[in-house]
Amino acid sequence: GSAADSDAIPGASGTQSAADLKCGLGNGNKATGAPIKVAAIATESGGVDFSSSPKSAKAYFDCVNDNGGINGRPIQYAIGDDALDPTKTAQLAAGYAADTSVVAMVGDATFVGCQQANSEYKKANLYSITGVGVPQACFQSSNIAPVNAGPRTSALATLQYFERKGEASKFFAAGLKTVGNGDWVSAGINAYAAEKGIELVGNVLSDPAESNWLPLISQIASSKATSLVIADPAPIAASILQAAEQQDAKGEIRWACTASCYDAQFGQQIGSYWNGFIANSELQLVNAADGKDLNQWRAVMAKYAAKGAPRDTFSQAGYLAGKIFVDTLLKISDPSTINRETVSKALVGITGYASDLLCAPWYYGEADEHHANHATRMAQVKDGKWVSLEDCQDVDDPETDNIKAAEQSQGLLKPSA
Amino acid sequence: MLTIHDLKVKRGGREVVHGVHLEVGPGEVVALLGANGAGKSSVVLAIAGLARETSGQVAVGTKSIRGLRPNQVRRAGVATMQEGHRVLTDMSVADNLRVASLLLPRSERSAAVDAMLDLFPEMHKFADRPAGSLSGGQQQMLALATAMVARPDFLVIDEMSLGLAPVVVARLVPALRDVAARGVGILLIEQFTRVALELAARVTVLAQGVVTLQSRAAELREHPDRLSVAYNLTEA
Amino acid sequence: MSPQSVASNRTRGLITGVALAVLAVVLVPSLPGIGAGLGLRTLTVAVIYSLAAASAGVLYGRLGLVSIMQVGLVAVGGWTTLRLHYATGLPFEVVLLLAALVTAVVGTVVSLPALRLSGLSLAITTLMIAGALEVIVRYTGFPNGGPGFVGRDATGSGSTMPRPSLGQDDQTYFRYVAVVVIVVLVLLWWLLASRPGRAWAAIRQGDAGAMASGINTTAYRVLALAVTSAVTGVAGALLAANSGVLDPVSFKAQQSVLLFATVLIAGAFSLAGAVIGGLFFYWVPQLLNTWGVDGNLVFVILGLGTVQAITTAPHGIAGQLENLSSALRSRTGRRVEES
Amino acid sequence: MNLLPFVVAGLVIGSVYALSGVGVLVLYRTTGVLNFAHGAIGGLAAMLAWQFIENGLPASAAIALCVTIGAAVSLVFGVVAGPYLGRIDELRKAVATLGFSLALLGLMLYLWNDKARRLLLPTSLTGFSVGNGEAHARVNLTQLICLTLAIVVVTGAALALRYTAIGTAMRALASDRELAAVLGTSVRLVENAAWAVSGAIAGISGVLVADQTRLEPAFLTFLVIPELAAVVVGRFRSLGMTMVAGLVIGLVQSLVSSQPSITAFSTAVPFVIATVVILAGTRRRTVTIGVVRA
Amino acid sequence: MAGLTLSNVTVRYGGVRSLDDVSMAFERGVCGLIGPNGAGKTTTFNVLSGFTVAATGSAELDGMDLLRVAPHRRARLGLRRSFQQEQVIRALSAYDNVRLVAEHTRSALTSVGRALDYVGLARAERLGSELTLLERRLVEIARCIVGQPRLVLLDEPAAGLDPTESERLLKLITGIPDEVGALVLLVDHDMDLVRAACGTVAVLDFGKLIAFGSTHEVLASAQVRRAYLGVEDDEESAC
Ligand SMILES: Nc1ncnc2c1ncn2[C@@H]1O[C@H](COP(=O)(O)OP(=O)(O)OP(=O)(O)O)[C@@H](O)[C@H]1O
Ligand SMILES: Nc1ncnc2c1ncn2[C@@H]1O[C@H](COP(=O)(O)OP(=O)(O)OP(=O)(O)O)[C@@H](O)[C@H]1O
Ligand SMILES: [Mg+2]
Ligand SMILES: [Mg+2]
Repeated sequence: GSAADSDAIPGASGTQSAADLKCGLGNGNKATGAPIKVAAIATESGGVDFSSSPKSAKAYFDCVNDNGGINGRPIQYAIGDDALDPTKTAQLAAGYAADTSVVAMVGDATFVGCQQANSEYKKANLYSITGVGVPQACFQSSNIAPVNAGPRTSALATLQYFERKGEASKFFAAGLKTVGNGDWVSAGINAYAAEKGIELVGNVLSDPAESNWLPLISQIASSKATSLVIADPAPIAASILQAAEQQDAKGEIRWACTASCYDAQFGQQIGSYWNGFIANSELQLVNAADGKDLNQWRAVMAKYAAKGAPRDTFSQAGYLAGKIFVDTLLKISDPSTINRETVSKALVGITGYASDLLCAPWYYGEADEHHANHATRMAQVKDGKWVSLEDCQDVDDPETDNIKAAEQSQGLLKPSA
Repeated sequence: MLTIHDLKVKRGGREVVHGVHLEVGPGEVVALLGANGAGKSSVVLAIAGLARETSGQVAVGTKSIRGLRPNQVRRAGVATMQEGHRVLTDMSVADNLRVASLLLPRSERSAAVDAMLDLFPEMHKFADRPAGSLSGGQQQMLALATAMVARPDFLVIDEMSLGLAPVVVARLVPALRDVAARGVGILLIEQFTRVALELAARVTVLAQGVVTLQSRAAELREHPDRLSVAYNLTEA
Repeated sequence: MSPQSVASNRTRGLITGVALAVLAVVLVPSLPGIGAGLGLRTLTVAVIYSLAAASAGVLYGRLGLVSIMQVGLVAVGGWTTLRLHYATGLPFEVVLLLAALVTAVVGTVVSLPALRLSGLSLAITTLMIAGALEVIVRYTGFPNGGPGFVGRDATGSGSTMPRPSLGQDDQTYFRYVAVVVIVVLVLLWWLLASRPGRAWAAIRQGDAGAMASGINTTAYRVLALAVTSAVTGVAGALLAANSGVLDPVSFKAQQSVLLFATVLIAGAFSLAGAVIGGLFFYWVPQLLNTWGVDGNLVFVILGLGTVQAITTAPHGIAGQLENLSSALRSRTGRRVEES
Repeated sequence: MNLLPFVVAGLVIGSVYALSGVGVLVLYRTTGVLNFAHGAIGGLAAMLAWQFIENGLPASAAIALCVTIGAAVSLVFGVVAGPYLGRIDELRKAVATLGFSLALLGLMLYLWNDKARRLLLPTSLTGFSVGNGEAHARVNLTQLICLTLAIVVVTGAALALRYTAIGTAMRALASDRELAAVLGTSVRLVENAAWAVSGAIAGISGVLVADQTRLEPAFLTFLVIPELAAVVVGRFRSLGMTMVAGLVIGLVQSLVSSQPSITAFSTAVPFVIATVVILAGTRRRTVTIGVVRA
Repeated sequence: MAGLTLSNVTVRYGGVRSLDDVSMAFERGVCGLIGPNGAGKTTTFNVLSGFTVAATGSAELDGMDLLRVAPHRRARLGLRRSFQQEQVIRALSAYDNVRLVAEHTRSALTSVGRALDYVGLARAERLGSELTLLERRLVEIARCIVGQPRLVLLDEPAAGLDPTESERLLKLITGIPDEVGALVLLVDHDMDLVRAACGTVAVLDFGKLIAFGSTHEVLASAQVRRAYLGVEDDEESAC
């Protein structure tokens, strides 16, 4: 539950209006067959709220169910809240895994517990098209494939943006000391900087409970950095910026943040002092002009989602996960054969799934790690709103080298027949 | 006139006082006697507004005070000294008296406090010490003083001489007589019957929650045996 | 009734409790709906947490000590378990005992200073410790087979600790957990019913009386902290084995507060209350969640429940159940007499 | 390294600890309730202040409103739970407020998602520099307000408790609620006053600290830990010591965090200071022989 | 040397001397310790039982130096006390209240039953919270005599009891030396009780020992009568 998600994104201004929404089969008939059970695990309570991903997936599934479903069978969607507790993630995962009528996990968005969940999925031959994955384990699991890019890719994308602009001669990275997350991001920055000979004047991890940002700010100020990325959750990033503003410590540095800051109210919250502040975006900018999936997402949200539901990147991710899933299932010609086994086979077989929300086609594939989304966009705050700064760029991460090799050798980026 | 009519008190769900009648007139000392557990303290708690399950009547003049909160009872003119020398342990002796004096108009407070320190001279040198560090008997004196400081119309004293040295009791007897002489009605519960009979004009004896004897003190001084009979009477 | 019959009465309570528990252990995993997946997994963790609840309950109900760091101590137990497992490869049962020992030492040492002041300082201090433990595990992470003292492999390809050989799948692991919990609770019961339990009751009422009775109050307080910490450590070990990995975010200070709250709602004065407390801490939120109650509102409900319990029902749900059962017993007893 | 900014920041956060500590202490000494929900009430006030400013209220009005709300929330809890709390021991009173803080935290998390938010008071944008050259720091108006407010409130509270009638009554209540009532103190009135005053202090502390640090419910709720540490150091009675302790804790925390090698342990500072004081201060103990009450 | 000896004991609270260089010795039987309020009687008990630390002085019980021993160990050496505010443990049964002392002083469990029989407490399985004041006082006495006590300190055991109950208590107290062989030190303001129970009494006033000797003589001394009883010589019959 959340109040105050201000700033609704311009409605269905594009080619599709809510009236002639064509989700899935797009035939306008209510699906009445035997339901297909699908589930998602999301962190909704406990201080972090990622639920906009499964909520938009739900909106999309509702739309699909109004349009013929999966060849006549409706999708029955369950969302479990793990309350930011990995033990609960594991429980929910075990629960869905044990219920063999659940054919797949779609639109999950959990801050924790990917490792625990994956081991349950693996035992039960269950696969997840995750909307939003955050920690390392979400990208290094056999049965979990996120559609987003993750914090490490996002931070590297920002660094590489500055590199391209010639502003990364002295780079500073700030993150949180969280196991399997902050340390993973910072290791990525280290590895890339070492590879490219970029001078890293700071790579600092602070305590998540920190209240005093002065040490960080004075470190930044004395580092003579040319550019900087903050890889923290938005509320913390905002408080760091506020402290810097109070010290008037912006200086000549180019300040940026990973995709975690890319939320609608961020720009307006940090105020005019930070005009020009930069952030990475893992999917298409939410207020970008046009795009087929972008427009459909807006229309689905307008018609099927709650009024106050956030229209943010996570929401796009959930929608996209749902759409990938539906499009894949529709290819199974006999709906009565849809069960966990056939669905798992179909999901793993996804290759070359293209969408204007993404920069490059998405795929699943049988592997011990899944990191299909490694090309992102950059945005900038202008008068409190995010505007596009740079379009799609592939992100170079030493860790994804073998992934990219596999993409080439196995033809994962081309749509399968 | 402090009137108690058909007072019943429940404690811990059990009725321990079964309809007591009592009257204390202005300037009168009434002793409430009885064996252990007879229900004397329960009557006191009921008067003071500290017992929650009560029925019957408790009134000052025509104003009923039953069911009022303790501070309202005190404001109605009835001051109580509970048993077990209760004082505000972590406040100084002077502050104990000051708290009790807050009911008086601002200008009269310090004089009233001083008057009490004069009545119990041994408290003078403890004035700034925390009341909790006093000896048991010293606390008892302080408790009595705090009950009296704001000049109540009626004074209810539970176990007056508990823990007090005989020398202090000997001094208290005339002091309380003085207080009564100034028009304060006193309901006195006292373990030493000798002291009680010396002070009181009338005596009420409780046994197992019922009144078993109402008598003039003078008669009992002459026939002490009636008292012990009343102590052991049961309703049977 | 002679003192002997009092004792035998208490024993009867224990036997009933254990019998009920054993029955539950046998039946629960085979119940439809609960018997597999989410329900059973949730129940397993709830039963594990009933040990932490019992610790907090014993400290509060029997000694009047408020310890708001039990979830932090669960983390200590879990951390130790994982570390020892990767370092030694000893059987789980041995690791569990060692983890209990380590947790006992940690729990005692950190809260010892506060024992010198009023009960409130212990409450505050343990809350601070819960905060500190949260920071520490967040820094170190939980061991996953990596190198060094911290034992963490940062590249993320960490392994998981296998479950004990006696409890491999969910059903058998539930039974395994339940048996361990029953054994520990019976040991606790035995402790409470014997000499230490009486000494603790004396201490709860006041140091003066206890010391005059010849009780070394410091030693018995330390014993209480050590025993309850060890019990909490066992919970940590069982939790670590449950999923093989642990994550720092499960062990926030606010979880310790929540656990303490549920202990009070359930009833701190009996071990039955501990079991109910575990269920409240872990099972009820899940249940409310499946009924569509927002997870954050569960905090509100449990928080207000604590206020209500503490102000109007100090013996908690367990106390109310006890009253009910004794009322029933006296009724049936009377009927027997009549006939 | 220029430590001056850390000294300033430490004194500022320390003065909020001190201010809050005094708020906790006033309530504790009056009602015997050690309010673990003090931080949560402050958090609620701060979140509401943000919401009101978002909705277009001027900052000053929003703050005034929120301080009132802080007082009101605290008062409502006092009025509803107070009569029950009066009958139970101190430990259980404190634990009840723990439940209240959980409820408030849950409510805040429910009402406000985890999006970026900041509470920037207009006074934070006017400031001046102190020191010169290498050793200088910016000080803004909010920070000055924090310090001044702490000093004024502590002094005011100390004087009021010592010399005014209501202050004396408050102390009497803290000592023995029932006896105070028997002596004629209007328990409800005095207690409610204490709840309201301490709630107002919580409200203003919450707003100030959110401006100076972070605007997040859980963070603000758990600020009660260093605040209580200050109260422990003040031995649950001394306003002056509590104030000094608050400032010292804030200062040491800030200085510790300025040193990269130990910065990780800055959150443990309140715990360490409180523990050291406990250990240092209890050499000689006398056993108090308590009165047993049912 | 048998019995209890205090030598030059001084206790200070801040500036107050609650006990001022007190020396006295008690050998056997029931001995009284009396004095006006605040004279230092409870303080004496507290020093002996270890709740208060004496600034100077020593105390020996049957030749053992008491004051160096930790408070809880003194119970093991045979020192027992009751309190001005009785401290019966509400959560334990009367039986367990007594048993607690027995097991922490290494006494035989059988002595628990004997102690309860001695004080005549029926239905010992009742919880401390269910007992009446008299019964709680009886439990306190039972706790004092269980095992092998050498010294029993009783602080105003009859306070709040009515005459018949005091009578009963008196019999119990005077019987203790014969029953368990302990020395009993009794503090009470009920002079009838003290007179009936004690062979010797010590009188404290403002922390100083002002009289010591056989009860009859001490209570007859003019100084004691003035300082404590508050009577001038010709009023004796009134007391
Ligand atoms: N809190 C309580 N709960 C239940 N019963 C109680 C409670 N307090 C006292 N009683 C019972 O109430 C009855 C009357 O007690 P009360 O204290 O009024 O007697 P009393 O005449 O004042 O005796 P004493 O001389 O001991 O002071 C007794 O039987 C006692 O056991
Ligand atoms: N903890 C303390 N701090 C300061 N002074 C104390 C403390 N305990 C006792 N005193 C003082 O020591 C003196 C002796 O007290 P004690 O309790 O021994 O008196 P007592 O002889 O037992 O009197 P009573 O007959 O009234 O119980 C008193 O003046 C008392 O105020
Ligand atoms: Mg009484
Ligand atoms: Mg005494």
